[in-house]
Amino acid sequence: MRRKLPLIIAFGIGFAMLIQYFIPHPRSEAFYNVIVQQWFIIIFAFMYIFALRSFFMHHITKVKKKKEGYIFSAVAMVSVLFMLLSGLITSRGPFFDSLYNYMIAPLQGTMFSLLAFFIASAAFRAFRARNVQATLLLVTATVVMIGRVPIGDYLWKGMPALVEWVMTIPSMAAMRGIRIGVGLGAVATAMKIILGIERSYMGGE
Amino acid sequence: MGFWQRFLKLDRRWIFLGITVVVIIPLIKPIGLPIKPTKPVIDLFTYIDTLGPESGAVMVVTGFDPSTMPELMPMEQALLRHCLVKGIPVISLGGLYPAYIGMAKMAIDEVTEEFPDKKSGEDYVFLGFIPGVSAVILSIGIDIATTFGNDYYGTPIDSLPMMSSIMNYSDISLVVDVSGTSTPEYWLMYAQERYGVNVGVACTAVSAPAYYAFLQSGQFVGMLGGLKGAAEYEELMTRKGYPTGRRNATIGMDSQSLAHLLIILLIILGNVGYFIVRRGERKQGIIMRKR
Amino acid sequence: MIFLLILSFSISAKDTPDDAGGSITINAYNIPEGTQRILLYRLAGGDTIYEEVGLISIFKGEYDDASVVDGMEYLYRGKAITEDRAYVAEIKEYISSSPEWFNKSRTSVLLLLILFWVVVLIYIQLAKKNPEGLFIRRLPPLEAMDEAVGRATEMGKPVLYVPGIEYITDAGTLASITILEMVGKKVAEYDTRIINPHFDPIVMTIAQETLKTAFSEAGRPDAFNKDDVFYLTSEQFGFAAGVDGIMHREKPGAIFLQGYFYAESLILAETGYSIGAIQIAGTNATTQLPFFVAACDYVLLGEEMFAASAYISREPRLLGSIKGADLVKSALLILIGAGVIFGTIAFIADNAGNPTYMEIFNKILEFLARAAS
Amino acid sequence: MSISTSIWVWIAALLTLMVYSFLYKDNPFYRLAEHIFMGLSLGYTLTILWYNYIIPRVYEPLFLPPHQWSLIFPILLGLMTFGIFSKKYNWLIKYPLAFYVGGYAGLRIPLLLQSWIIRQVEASFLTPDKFTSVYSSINAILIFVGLVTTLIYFYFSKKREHGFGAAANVGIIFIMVAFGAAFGYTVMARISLLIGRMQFLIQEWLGIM
Repeated sequence: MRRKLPLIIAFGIGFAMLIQYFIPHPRSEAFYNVIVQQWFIIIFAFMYIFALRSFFMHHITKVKKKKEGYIFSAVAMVSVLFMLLSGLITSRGPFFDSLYNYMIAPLQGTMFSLLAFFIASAAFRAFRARNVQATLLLVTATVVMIGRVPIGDYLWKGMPALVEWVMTIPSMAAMRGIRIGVGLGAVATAMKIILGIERSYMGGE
Repeated sequence: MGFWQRFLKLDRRWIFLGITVVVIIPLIKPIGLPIKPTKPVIDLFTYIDTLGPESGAVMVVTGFDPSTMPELMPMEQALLRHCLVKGIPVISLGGLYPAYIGMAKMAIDEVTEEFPDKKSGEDYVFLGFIPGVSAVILSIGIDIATTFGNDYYGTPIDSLPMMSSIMNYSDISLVVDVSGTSTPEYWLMYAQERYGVNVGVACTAVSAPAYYAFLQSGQFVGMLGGLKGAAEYEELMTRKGYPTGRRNATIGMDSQSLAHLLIILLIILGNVGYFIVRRGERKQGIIMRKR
Repeated sequence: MIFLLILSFSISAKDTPDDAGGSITINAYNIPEGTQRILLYRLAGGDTIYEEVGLISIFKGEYDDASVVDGMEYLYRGKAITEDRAYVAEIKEYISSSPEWFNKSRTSVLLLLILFWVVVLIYIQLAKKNPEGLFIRRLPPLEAMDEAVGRATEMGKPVLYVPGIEYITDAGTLASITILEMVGKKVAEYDTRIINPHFDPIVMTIAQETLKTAFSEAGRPDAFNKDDVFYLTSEQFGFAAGVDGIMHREKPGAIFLQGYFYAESLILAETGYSIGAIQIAGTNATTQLPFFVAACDYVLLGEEMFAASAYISREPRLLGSIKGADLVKSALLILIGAGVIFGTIAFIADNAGNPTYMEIFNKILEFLARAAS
Repeated sequence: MSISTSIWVWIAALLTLMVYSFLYKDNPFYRLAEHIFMGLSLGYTLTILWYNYIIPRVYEPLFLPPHQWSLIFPILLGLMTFGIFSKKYNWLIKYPLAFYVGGYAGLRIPLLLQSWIIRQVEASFLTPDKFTSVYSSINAILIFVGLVTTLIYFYFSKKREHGFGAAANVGIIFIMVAFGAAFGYTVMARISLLIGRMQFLIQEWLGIM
């Protein structure tokens, strides 16, 4: 019985949320709001206790055992408390905003900007005409790159139009096909959860 | 042959150095390469250009944070300048998520500095953030005043002269979502399909391919894609003699052009080297193992 | 004498369809030339004076009166005001609003849902009867899993498994959990270490349970080290920075990037390449597929991830659901194909002056499009 | 040449350089920036969780009048997650997981069907307006062929022989063109991120331009 009950819950709540979509009645709206805005969020919030536990356990063991690089674990833990306390004490006041604008935002922006370097090195390394598929990848990418910058217009007046065509016709058709496929796969997975066929999310046994 | 083999094994840090140099030089000494606007940008520009003080408001929605600011801030400012110079009543919505309000404020403050005669509440209205995402989009369709209550500065909306003739989407002729995320699809689903309001999108270059489908099916009135879209809009504004501020997007375009050329050059040289090395190996009978 | 039928300004009222009640939709027809505003008045049953309700939009000629009470009866009067005079229109019978129990505009979604459900269930039953009959095409990335973990073991290096940065509610993350279970079993057999950093606490908790079961099923429950499945942070680039650091310090021989990724996909894949690891990626994030295809050795494209569990376990019910999804794909292909043929016939007929087919065709399109609102 | 005097700008600039040092090789400066970033972002997430979720959705409705006692049930379900701490009761966590994952599965199915499948199929219908000119007709047919062959490429349960195999090979051509196009199209976005950071360093920090 212990194994069956969670599956019945998954089927019950899953089916209810499924048919709710088709019922505009206020009671169905109310049911949706209660579940999404209360039940889901409370479970989500509880799970963060595990995030904290794993985060601190992971770094505390590193510090306690003086493992290589334990100072950085200490820095990570201090940073969490520093940000959290400054957020709670000043209830997200100007100091908290400065921490975000002048520490998190630049770190975020800089990590993101690493992609400018990595996209260049990936292009240099991966775009080799090994076979037909790789050649197609390489030729299309290069054509689109040339068409995207003003210099492309000098090589050939029709370059931007060609890029438009590549983006709106063949590329859009394939992306649409891939999206339909992914959509079907995602629906099949969701169905398997509700039917209890897909159970690995409950630890697999 | 030795050169090409070493070239194919080029340490990627040389590429990183190349990219850095190519991006920094134009920033210090702009080159000013010409720009040719494309159809999605012209469509959006022309649509706004046909509007006027009487033809319903334009709502500019901020949907980006510091990480996508370089591409999207120039777009939002160009759109705001276009509306203010044409006298089109513009509503700047501070975004559907809390993270965007800072960007919205920066955009409107910098642009309104260039238009000292334009007053908040008469020529433009700045609405702050309220939670609810799709619920917000839906309730704008019913009544803006009851949805937001006050504008960003705390003044009640129904006391703002501009808003007396603007109640909901039926009085808005265009919503432009300047977004680095998938919110434009919400505006299509909840605003355009539910209330029939025209929607334009200004997005990062990476989300533009996905929105071509909506552009092609006519759901979007027009689209600005990436920094090139912003530079094209700035170009169209200059051609019409409208003010364009520092034209950040155009300056960025010089760095973009050089960076793209460098990458294209690397790809071409990479393939030249690949063929030379492979022909050499085939002569000596060594098969290049595919790693 | 040509009788000039002047279509007079009129309005109609109806209970707003497919809604939660409390709303009546008013439509205005033949709006006179030069109308500046159309005022709408409402008379509640039993009252005597009309009260002003709002302005009917001139652009769309429609207004949703959302301030009505279900079951109450109302009369409406519209007044279109032009430069010189006002036109008045009224509705005769009383109208009241009520919530609906079924949203008719979403029938097409319901039909596709029922088709999908029935087909998948049928094939699952069929699969149980003769499991051998079900074929699944080769998926190179899954076959390379063995080679990847083997190579890592040879070099005495750990295996790194990154499950993407979406919540457990995303289909890609769920598929990643099933792939993690398979990789876990391989790692247990080869007695190698697996490092599993996480973005979301729920996915992390599930991964710990999944790997524990995988290790015990492979007969080595003691080899599983719970500390190797840990939480990093819930910020996209903080997570990428952390994983990049792990890559450089732990130097994994094989890296799995399976799940829903955003822009940080290439940061992980390029750093993974720079330390010389075999990389097997898989994502349902269509925008990130180009970067994985360019930077990784093997890639599961979109829905190929969902077929992974069926491919390895060969479990009849999973094979059945894959076959079911394929069949729905064929149904969609036939639908699109029929749509093309019927569309062209309607187009030719329309040109030849017989618009009936074209009307039916537009009705079908409208039926599909309505589901979106 | 007015170098910035704001301590905050200096902190941001130093953090930026520490992350960029990773491009040369992994080093203690990058590692420091990495761990600061992970810590701060977790602290930020927890603050948002506290102010946007726990206070408005749990604490206030429960402890402030009018008390919404019905919140006890989701909280009980949430408490069951603590079962994981004990060996004997670790199966308890299956209930909140089943509720959360099952609920979202049901919620996502119709949305997936609508926006990922029906909307895409509906847009692929060849409406007459697509046949206005020879150019648009060829394009309409190309889109149709691309869509059909891509779907065929993703068929799992059919051997790729003769006709079917040929269609799949055409499909992979469309797919590779789509990937190449998306890759090329995105280069600009990534470069502009670097331009943004360089502008910050050159203009705001060093004040050169």
